[in-house]
Amino acid sequence: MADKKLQIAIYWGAACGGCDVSILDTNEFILDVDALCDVRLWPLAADGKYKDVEAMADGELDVTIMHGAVRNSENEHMAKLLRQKSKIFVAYGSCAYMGGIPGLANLVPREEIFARAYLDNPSIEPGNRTVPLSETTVNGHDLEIPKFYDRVYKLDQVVDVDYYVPGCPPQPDQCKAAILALVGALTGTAEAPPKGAVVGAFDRALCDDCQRTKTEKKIKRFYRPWQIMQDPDTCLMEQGILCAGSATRSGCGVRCPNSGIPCRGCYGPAPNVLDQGAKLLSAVSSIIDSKDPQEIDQILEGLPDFTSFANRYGVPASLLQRSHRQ
Amino acid sequence: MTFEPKIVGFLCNWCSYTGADLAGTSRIHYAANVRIIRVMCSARIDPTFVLKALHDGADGVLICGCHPGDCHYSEGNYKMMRRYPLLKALLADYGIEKDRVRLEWVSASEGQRFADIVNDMTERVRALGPSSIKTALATDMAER
Amino acid sequence: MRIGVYLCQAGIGDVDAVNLHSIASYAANLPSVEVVRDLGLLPKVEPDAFAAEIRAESLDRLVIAGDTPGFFKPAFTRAMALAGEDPKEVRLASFNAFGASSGNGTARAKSVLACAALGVPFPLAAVPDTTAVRPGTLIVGGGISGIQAALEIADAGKQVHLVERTGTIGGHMAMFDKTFPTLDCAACILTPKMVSVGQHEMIDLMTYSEVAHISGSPGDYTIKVRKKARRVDVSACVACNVCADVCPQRVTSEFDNGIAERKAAYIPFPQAVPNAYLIDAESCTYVQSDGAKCGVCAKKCPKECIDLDQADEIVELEVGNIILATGYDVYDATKIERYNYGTLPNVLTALEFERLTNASGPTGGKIITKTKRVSKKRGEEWVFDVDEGVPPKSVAIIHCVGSRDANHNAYCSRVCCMYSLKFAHLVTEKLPGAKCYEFYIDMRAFGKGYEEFANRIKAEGTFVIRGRTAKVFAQDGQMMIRGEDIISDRLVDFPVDMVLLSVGLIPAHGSADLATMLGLATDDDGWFSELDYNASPTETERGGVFVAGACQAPKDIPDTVAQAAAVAAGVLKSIATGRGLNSRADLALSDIERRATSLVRI
Amino acid sequence: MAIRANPKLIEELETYGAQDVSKCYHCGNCSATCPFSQDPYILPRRSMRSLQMGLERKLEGDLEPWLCYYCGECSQECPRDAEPGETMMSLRRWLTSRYDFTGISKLFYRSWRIELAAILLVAMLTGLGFFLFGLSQGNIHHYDGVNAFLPGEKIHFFDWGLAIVLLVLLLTNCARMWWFTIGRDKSKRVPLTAYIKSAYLLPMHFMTQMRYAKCERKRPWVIHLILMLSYVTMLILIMFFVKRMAAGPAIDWRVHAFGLAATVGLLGTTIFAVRGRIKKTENHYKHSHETDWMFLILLIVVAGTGILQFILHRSGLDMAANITYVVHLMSVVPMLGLEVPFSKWSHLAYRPLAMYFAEIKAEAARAEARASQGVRAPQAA
Amino acid sequence: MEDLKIGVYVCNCGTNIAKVVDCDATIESASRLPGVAIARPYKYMCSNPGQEMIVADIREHGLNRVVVAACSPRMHEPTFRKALQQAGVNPYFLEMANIREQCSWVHEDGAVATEKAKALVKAAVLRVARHEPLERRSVDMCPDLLVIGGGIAGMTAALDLADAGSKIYLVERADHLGGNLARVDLTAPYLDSARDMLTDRMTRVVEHPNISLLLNSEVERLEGFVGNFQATIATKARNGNAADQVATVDVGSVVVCTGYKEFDASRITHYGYGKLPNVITSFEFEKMLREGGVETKEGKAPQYVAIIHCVGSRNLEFHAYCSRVCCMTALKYAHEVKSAVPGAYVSDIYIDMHAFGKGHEDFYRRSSEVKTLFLMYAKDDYPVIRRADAKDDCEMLIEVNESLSGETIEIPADMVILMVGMEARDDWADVAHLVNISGDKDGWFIESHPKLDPVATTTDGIYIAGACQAPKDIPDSVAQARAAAARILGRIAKGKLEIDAVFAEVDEDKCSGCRMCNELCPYTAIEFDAEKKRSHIISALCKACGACVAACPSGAIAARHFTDAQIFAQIEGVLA
Repeated sequence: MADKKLQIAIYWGAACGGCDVSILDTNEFILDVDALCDVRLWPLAADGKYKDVEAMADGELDVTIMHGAVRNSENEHMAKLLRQKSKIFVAYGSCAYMGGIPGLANLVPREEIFARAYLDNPSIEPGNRTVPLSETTVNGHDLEIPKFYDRVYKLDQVVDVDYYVPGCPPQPDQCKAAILALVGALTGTAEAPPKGAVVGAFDRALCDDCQRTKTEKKIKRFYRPWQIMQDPDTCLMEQGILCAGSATRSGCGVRCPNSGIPCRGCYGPAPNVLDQGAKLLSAVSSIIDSKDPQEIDQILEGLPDFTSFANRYGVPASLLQRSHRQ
Repeated sequence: MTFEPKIVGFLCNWCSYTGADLAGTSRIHYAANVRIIRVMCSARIDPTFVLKALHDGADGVLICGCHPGDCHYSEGNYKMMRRYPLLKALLADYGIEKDRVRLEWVSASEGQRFADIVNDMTERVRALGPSSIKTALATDMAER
Repeated sequence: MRIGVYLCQAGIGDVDAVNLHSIASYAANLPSVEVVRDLGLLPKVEPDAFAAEIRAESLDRLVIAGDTPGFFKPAFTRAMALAGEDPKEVRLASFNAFGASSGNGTARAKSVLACAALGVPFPLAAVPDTTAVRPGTLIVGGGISGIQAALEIADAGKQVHLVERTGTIGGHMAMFDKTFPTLDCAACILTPKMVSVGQHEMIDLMTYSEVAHISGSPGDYTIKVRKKARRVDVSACVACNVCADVCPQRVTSEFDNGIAERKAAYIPFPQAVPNAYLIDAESCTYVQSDGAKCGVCAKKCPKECIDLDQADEIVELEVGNIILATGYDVYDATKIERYNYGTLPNVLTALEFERLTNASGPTGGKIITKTKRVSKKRGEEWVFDVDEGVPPKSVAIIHCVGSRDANHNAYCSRVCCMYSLKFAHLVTEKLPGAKCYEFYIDMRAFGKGYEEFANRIKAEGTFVIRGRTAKVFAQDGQMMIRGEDIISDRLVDFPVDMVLLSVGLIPAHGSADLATMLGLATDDDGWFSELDYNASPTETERGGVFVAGACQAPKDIPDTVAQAAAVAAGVLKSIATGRGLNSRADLALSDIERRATSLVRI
Repeated sequence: MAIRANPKLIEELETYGAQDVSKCYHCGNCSATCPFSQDPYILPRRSMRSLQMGLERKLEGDLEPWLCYYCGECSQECPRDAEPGETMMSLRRWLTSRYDFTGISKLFYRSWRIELAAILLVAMLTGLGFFLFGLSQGNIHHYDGVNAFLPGEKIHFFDWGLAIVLLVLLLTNCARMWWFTIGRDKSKRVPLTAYIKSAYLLPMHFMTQMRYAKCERKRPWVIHLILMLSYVTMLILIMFFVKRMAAGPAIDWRVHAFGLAATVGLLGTTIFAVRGRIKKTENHYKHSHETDWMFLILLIVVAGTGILQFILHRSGLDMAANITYVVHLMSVVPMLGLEVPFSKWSHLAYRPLAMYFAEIKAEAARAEARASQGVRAPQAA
Repeated sequence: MEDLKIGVYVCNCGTNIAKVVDCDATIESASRLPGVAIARPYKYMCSNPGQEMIVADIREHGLNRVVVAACSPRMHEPTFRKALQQAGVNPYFLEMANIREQCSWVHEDGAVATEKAKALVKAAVLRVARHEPLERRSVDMCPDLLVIGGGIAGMTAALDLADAGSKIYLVERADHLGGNLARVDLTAPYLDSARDMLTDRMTRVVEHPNISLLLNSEVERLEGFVGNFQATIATKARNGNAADQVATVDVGSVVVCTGYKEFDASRITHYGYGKLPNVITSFEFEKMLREGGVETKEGKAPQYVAIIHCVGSRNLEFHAYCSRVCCMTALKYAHEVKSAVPGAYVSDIYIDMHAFGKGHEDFYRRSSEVKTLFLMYAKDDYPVIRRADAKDDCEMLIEVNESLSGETIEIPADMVILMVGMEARDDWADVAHLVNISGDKDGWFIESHPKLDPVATTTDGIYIAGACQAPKDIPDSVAQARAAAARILGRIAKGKLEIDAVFAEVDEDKCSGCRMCNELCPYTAIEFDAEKKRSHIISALCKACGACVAACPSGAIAARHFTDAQIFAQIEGVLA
């Protein structure tokens, strides 16, 4: 092993912070990481300033793990900056990988989000019409806050990404595996995964690991999980509960379906699938058990929010990426 | 100059593609805006194709299959029939005008019907104007 | 064993085909035959009286012989039971069931009787020898039946020669819009099959050709086919329509059943197979003027593939088996004066309506009434004009036109009820406000899904009236229809805008010639006779000659397809083994007697 | 309440000439073809149906058979050769026998032998009577017309006597017809006014047979009308002018012009009918019941001998005229005495009556409809 | 992979294309596309010189992909594929652009049509670049046959194939052959002897060296796929002590001829079947006919016999369908009653008289002529049978709302024959499951296509014949059985079973075993391997519709020749 510790940075974009927690959730392993690495930036764990990063030489960082999507100019700026400073740039977690939950906002225009957040929200003080502006003058001082973009981007729509670790958040085991793979590659002890690879996940869909019994599928009615008494041993889809497992990469350990919650697809599409939502749509609608258009419509009423379900973690990664409402 | 929409047509081999051929052999003239891609059955049409076409700059997508009950493969067209309403809902959620994507049943003897559908669709899409998807996505990337 | 032979006639078969006297004396000389009596035509057989005779003569087997003797069997069976004998020992010797109606009728009748007396089923005893079979097969007729049979055989890798009289294969089915009861589109089903036939390397497709002469024996037939001068090179033609564009001669289109026109240079319909044009000599100016006039199509043809001077050609084929799939024509509705077909413009036959409602037909599938057009050249005529024609507000459909009628054809045409219901569906579907009436006698919805279809049509709002329309007439310029609504117990007399005649089916013209060429029997109505109604519905008395589809009797598409495929079994079996059966017609009485005797132990 | 079917009735009707009714499969062609078919009288299929099922009582009460004139369109168009026209004819025969309370009619229709024997018997008796009277009182060599065998007033007495007997028989039969068709059905009340209002129909139909004229082909009507008018003319001449008819040798053209015309009419039409029945020229001539032949032959003989004795007398061949006259009467008496009340001839009364009754029933129905407002009278569709 | 060398050929089709589409411009644009080595026009590509041009170019320039822009591929795709093959290039390296039927013939404006033609050609070029070499394959076709059911249909199918040399396993549950037909005396409408017909067939079956007749036997299990089935057949032991015999045989095809069972007349209470002694079913009457015992239970000759049609058929309560044979059988009984009991009166109570076949109408007419009284009732308005009163000259009275007269009629009867309809056998679902086919709502087996293919099923290699598909009379059953035989013969004749090169495949490395696709295949070509937890497509059964491909949520199924990549390329092409 080389004497020099690996230089790493962990940073976040539009994120909830769960990904950071998932890294911490590796428990003692974090100590091994610490032993191996110098954590040069990790806002969650240590102080760090923009200028510190700016001061780094290009490629000074061995790895940057960035989670969170790109929602505003700060996210973009930092993504670009860290990319420049890093040898390997990892998109960590569903937001970075596909846009994630923040990406759902792509289905509505920015104006609507602002209106909802700052104007029409019931918790807003009556009469308060304050909307943040990226540039404003207060008491003669020009103030600037990051610019809120029209839409959310997944990380690789902004910068070049070397590897992806999916999950919302990535499972600690997978996190560990991904870090080990990177370390292996950097230290020359293991072969580097090809650029663009999804590490910390498997190639098959979730059903492969799901222990529920699967038979041939025909759906007469869709249910919300709370609408029926679930059979714990039968495929949720067969019970009429929309589950994205069949269209989602495995790697999460089937945690949701195991606890009676349908998969929502945070691990992203299976390899070679262009659009996770479209694929799920195709599969789910194909197995509807009816040949009558009216009955089909009636059955589909059981899926009132299909779009946001099927693209929950990946609107920016879908083919259409965002709403195109004029 | 009037706007000439680009429409991608996905046609099943047995009924609709044959119907389109019949329009040809019958010399029925219609708008040149639909470019046809042949698939064996409308059941082969993955919603991804439709999104891909829109993503790649299509102003509209036309899907044609055998009439219900007529499918060469017994029930393929029913699969399309089931996907369509959900696809329409998804497109609506993405803010795509509903006239941009259309499913029609065209039999092998309905050359005229095929031509009528193409003309009608062309007119409707023309009225909607060019699809902004491709340019919008390009703009998204260029200037944030 | 003591056998009594009783001759009874039901009067169904050809009574003069057999010499009953000679048969009676033959029967008397059969072993164990003790009593022979000729009971004559439609005898009244009293079981009690007969039981006495059976007892008196100590008979333990009865043979009832004659044309369709089954009509009398229950009386004899009862008599046997009353006499305390085994009722199973009543044997039938049905002359006409086993081909005793033509030629050597008497000898055949004797052999049938001999088998019955011996207690051996005739078909088991009357098995001809086998003979070597050539691998090729001739199929006459390129409708769905011929197409299906051709594909079945060719897909097995065997050579087929498909001879079709018109310029394209497809037959009647190609004219249809939808098919009952699933309402799937006929073209969607048929055109792929047609294309397969056209492209199949094992099918030698001869359209615009007719069988001119047949000679040879089972397994080794020599066929002369007249390839009528098409005047267009099929292999070169790219169906560009230039010839038709320039052709000055217009005639009515056979394919559109006269409701539209075509040129003398034409293609029957756009999806024709082969997809090539032809020149109709009858209407071609060049041909009719012996080359003095016109000829413009040949000059303009970009592929130069028109030879207006082409002559008919005779092609000789050698085949092992022949499949007749000549189909049907429809009954000439002008023969039924009270429906005024031909005088009232909007009285249409079924096939005309098929073309009218067909999406690829002259009106693009719009159901409209005819419009009067006056021109100097042709005077007044009624035509379908898409621009001016108006949709009918009411349509009446009359069943059994020319069928089930002693004055026309006594038989049921089997398909009309269902296609009429289909018409009703098309009318109500395409013209939502229009009223539709069906006048029927019995609603023969017998097939899979048919009854359900009939129920659906009623539910869709068609008025289904039991009672055949008596007449269609014009009153003050309005077409009227009169009939009895039997179930509602009243007469109906009301105006309609369109009347559809569900014309029955008749054997295709020229099928009688084929029957003569092959020495094949037809029934009284002209349909080809099968070997055995129940047991061998696709074979004939002639070895190596099969019948498929409607040429044997009216049939709907599923039954036709099944039968056409069934024919292929007979053909493929003989090709697979290289041996086929000789003609049963040629079996001698002594052969059958000998074989029957050897089978007695059964 | 269910009506009991009687599968045996159809066999009974066979003897009346309905041979083919079982073939009918009820396509309704005949009813719609029939020019007389009109709600509520749908001819002839309903009668065919009642007959097939043996609904005796219903058939008895039906007027339909009398509303049919046997133009034969129905039979011609019948797809099953069930001969609806002939069935209606047979039903008329059957009804005639039903109306007749004596049962003689039934005997005649069911056995031509009995009818023939009866005719011959009456003829012989007539002949014998005249012969006996003639032997005692007359002179065969001298033709004295009505007085040759009986005194004129006596023969008139005989005439009228016969006429009264006939009338009584015919009237009782008509009354039975009324009972079957109207009277028996207690559910329908027929107001007296209806009878009076429609009474004009009786003579009108009797004289003009205008209904027959509705048939598409007019010839049968013309023939029938000529026959009927000739017959009536002759009847009037005989009943009221018999003396002037018989007198001679001069020809009293005022009377004889009618007589000759009527004779030509009778002979012409009957010969036409015989020829027609032999050659089956008309639809209604295709099937001939024995009674049809007997009727025709009698009529021809009557007319033939009538004119013959006229010619013989005028030619001075008195003896021959006398013999012919006897033969004439030998045929006239059975014709009037047997045919009119018991056989085909009776339709001269039943047909106009049927039309009269039909109208009465329609009137009654209309009245009932008026009484119970809101319910509409039956109307043609 | 070798470099792409695409040849693009634009057909002028005389002037058919060239008149509207600017072929030179199309060529010019095509020649600039990636991978295009040659782009040429020709007057008639389909002509021999046209094809030879392609062959020569392939040989000379080493082309490895060809695009022909001409007429519809439905016309000439096979022609050009042959040309490629001739030149030694995989025939699937061809793509056609339809610039005639879908371009020059339907557009008038040359400029617009040319633009479209360019796009179509570009799509074809991009697509062909992603083509893969495909080979037709074949699997062995076992010539032997399993026939399930020894009725007339089963025997007919067996005999035809046995004559052609195949080994036949004819499995019959009962201890004798003949099925329902063995219970029939005479056949309608020619009143031929059913027994003679059966004796003929049975003798042939029993004596045929190629037919192995397994009576008292049932098929327990069927595994494999077309051409290669293994059937396990259990034969019941003759005597109680011996063990049942179980044998496994290899067969290439299966013909299911399990026939029908009769409707249970006691389900319709109006008829009093089972309560009134002289109300009998058609099959009970057949037995009387066979035994010469046409008499009432009291041993008297019935004077009045009534026949009621559509018992269990054509009604809402039981079966909506028509049983197809009962009308003719009823008419036959009318004749037979008159023969067995001269002087008897026969009433025939029907809904519609289905006398549709050859000779049927004539037979119906004859029944009328012998004075059968036909009474019509309306669907679902059942006649009601009751005991007659003592004063009546009959045993029973049937009340019918008679439609042809509009009257309610009472018909005398001493014997009533109920024309019981046909029903699917009770165990149809088991049989369907056994051979992997499906039944409709009434339990009749579903054919592959009612018109295209009424004998095959959606499971390749499994055929249906006779009344198990739907009620059928004898000639139609025989025809269908022979049709099945023909199809099998055709395949045997070729020895091998050719599999189209175009079919769908599951990439087992991607399949998660979610089983979304399993139910989608109408041809049951998708198998699920429970051990591996992977779905698998039997290519011999796949008809390449692509339904499963589109539906696979993890993109694990690929459609050969219609891959996502190929279609994506086409989309990009047409939108260029």
